[in-house]
Amino acid sequence: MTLLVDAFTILAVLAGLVFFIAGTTGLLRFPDTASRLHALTKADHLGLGLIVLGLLPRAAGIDGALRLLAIWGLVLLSSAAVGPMIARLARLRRPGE
Amino acid sequence: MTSATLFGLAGAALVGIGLFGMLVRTDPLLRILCFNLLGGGVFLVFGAVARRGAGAGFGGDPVPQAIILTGLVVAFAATALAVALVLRLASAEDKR
Amino acid sequence: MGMLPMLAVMLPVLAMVAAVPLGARGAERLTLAVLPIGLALSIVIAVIVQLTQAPILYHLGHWAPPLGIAFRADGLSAAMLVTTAIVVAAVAIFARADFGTASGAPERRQAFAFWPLLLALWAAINLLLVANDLFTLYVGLELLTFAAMPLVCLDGSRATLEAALRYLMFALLGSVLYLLGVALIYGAAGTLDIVLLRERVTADPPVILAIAVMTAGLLAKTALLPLHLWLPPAHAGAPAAASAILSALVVKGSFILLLRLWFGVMAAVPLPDAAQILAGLGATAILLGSVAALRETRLKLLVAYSTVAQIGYLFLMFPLLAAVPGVSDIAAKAWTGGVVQAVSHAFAKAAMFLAAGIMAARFGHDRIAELGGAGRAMPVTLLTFALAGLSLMGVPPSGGFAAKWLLLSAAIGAGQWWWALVILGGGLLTGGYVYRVLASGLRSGGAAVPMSTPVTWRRDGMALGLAVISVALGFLPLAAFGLVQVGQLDLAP
Amino acid sequence: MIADLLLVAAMLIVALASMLARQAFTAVALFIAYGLLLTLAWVRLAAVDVAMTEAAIGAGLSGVLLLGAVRRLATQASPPPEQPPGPAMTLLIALGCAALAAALGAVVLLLPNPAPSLAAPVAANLPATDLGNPVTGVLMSFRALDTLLESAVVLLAVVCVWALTPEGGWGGVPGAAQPVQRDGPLALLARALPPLGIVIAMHILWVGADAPGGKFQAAAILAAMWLLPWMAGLVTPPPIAARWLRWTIAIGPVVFIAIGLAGAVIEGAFLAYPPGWAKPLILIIEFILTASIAVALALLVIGTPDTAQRR
Repeated sequence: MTLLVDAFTILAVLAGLVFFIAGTTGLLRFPDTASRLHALTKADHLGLGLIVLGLLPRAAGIDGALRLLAIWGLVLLSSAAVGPMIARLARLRRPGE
Repeated sequence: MTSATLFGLAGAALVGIGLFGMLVRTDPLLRILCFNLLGGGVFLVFGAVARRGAGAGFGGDPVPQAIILTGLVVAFAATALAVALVLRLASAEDKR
Repeated sequence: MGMLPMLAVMLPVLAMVAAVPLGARGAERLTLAVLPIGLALSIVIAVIVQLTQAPILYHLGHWAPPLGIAFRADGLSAAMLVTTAIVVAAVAIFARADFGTASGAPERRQAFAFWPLLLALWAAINLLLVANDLFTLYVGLELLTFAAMPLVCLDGSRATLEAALRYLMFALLGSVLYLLGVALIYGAAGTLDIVLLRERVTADPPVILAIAVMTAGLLAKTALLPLHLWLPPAHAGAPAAASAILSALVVKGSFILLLRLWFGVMAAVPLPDAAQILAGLGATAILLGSVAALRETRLKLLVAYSTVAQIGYLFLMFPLLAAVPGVSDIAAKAWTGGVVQAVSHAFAKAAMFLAAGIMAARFGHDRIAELGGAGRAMPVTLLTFALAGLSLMGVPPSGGFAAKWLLLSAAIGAGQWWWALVILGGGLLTGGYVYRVLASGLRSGGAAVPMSTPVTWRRDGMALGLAVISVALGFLPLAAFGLVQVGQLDLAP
Repeated sequence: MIADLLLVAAMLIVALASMLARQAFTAVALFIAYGLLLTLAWVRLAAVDVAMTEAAIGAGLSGVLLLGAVRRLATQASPPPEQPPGPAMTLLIALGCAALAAALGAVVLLLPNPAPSLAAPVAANLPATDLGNPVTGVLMSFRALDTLLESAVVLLAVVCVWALTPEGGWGGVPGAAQPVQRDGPLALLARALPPLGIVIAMHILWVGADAPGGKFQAAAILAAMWLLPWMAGLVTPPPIAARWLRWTIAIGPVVFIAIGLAGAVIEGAFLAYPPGWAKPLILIIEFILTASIAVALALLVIGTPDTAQRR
């Protein structure tokens, strides 16, 4: 049982890391702000979600699990707010693009 | 090398970077920013000292940790004060 | 009895905190109510230290160092506590005309800010005088900077805002360097208590580097040449009451801390070469600062450059103390001379700035060449300036004379006669710039002095009182100066 | 160890880039990243209390403050820049700074081994305070004076920021006017986050006695929960003439000093707590101080009253 849980955790966290790396690569390599944002938010949220999922079985009790989920939710909420703001700022700065 | 030493060395490098910025940059806002880089380096050196003092079941010496905490708040107050002064000066410039 | 130093710090802190919600008028009244209590506290501390010939020790919250924080009021603290209380009281009464709020009048910005800032400054200096913990002293330094910065630009003009920003940059750099030293000293010795450090520190690289960066940081705050550039515009641009406090007390705060480091923490590890360098900078400051004052055309800038020069004298005590460690007549003379210089300069410079402020308010400008007629229209103000000038020159009998004579004889006794030449030369130059102002003021002026702002007897009285004290210090029997020797760490066996 | 090396490398690169950045906005963005990396470093140094403070104040509030300043300066005529030092001088300064960094690095390596530490005395005396978190024990008991003075420093900083009010603005609303955003992402965040943030702040304050957390971290979060609706234009700060606002920022230090003085009268030492009363008294101080510091921190970010906004 514990072996199974461990395997699940490792797999999920590793998969999450892959998405993080993909997102970071996008941030560094994509040409303009909009696609960078796209790469960063989409891939990272999935990555963070997978990591949270992987850690859930290891959380200390219900409130620990709730806290992990809250972290994911807060990150989603804040980047949902910040992403459009950055995009708008980028468009204001370079109206041509 | 322990990680405490590593972070201590990083703190030393940050002190150099921040000090250089404070002396070379001319934009007052960037000077304030460099003051914060420098402050981060100083706190990191202190943090390395705290980590080296781990013992009695604590991961670090709590006395320097508490001092760093106090220092962070004071540094923020100083930053706020400096920023307010820069903004006030800029608006005085406007009215000329 | 042990509580007295704590009360001397907490009283102004509490008053400062309470002054904010009370508003400008309430803050003014609170300050005036607190002043006599603070003055009485400091005098009682001085009397106790003198009578018992021992420092007052106090452990906060019953926690003894190294875990807790101790207050320690020695002779130096006692002398400076009394000085601070008197200067603050005189300036507060002087400032009522500028920053007072009449009953029913709306609150003004300057009035709201001035009183808490004055109280914070008083609290910070008292803290720097009695705290015995290097980090508590750091908090005191920051408190001092925060209180002093807005005083510089209280009138809100562009020039003073620029001066304030420059001052703030120097001060912030100074305190962060000091904090770096605190970190290193803790890493090397595991305590920040000065008395404990005296026994624990050795001349190891961490300690030496710590002292070096802390000294550099504190020199920037004390405005020792070549780090003095911020001082003249900052001190000359502030309102007269603020200038008086800044020049008389604020620069002394970081200087006292420097003394604590060199002759407290490092008392067992003398650094004679570095002390020679410090005194060399001090000597340069005396000569260049005086020359700059001599060439200055504006009265308040002249007084500010005079501060740059007078700070230089303070550093002459370093090599004289470091050259002859342990109990010695010469070291005692040098220590007393340096401290009396700090005290007498505080009184004289506060008086001088207040007098300059009265004159500037009366004439509507502070151009030295156009001060003609001052002698007739405001003899008391000019007399104040002259008395303060005598003390700064070191003409007997005055506090400045006692200080300079003690430093002079210590220099000759230690075989370092070159400092004696600097002291004498500095005195002559000081005489030069004081004479310039007096000569201009005593001329029967061309333009009639405008009578628009009547000078009240109270303002003149405060300035004159401070000047008289700075001169009267010279009449004190030498035994009274023994106070400042009490509890000195480098004389302890 | 490899993770630490990567972290240190990233931190130095970001710091260097921030220091060299041409545009102020870029510099501040990098500075915030620097703060977050520093937060990770604090976790690696087993200083979780410091990490939380760094994230909330060092990166968070400082970042908001600097970003706001960049935005306001962009709309104003930039002050004539001071003459930058010439190349020779720059090189000299660089050499000096490098020398200081090298000396500091060498000294870090030369610190005594085993390191002197107060961990043992803290552990021995912590039971007397009934607290479980040693950092809180140091902040509220062993070195409570520093914490008290620091709260006074924060209050004084607010006075200083207000003292910079331009002529005609005294008594008015602090800070620049924020454009009202009825809808949009920021408005959503400003409405959705504060209830949650207040709960989190209270939690951090409450657990601070025994686990990492405490008043500064809680106060910084509370301040952010006020700043968010302010930035979205949903709330207007009270005018600085408001008596209750001034009492709010002053009451924390006043209570702290009052309890300290009571200790001097009853127990014979300033800031000494009667046996058995330590924890309740500390909690009372922390709660009131949190409120005062939260408002003061927010006011420091909001800034000086503007003449344009007087009402």
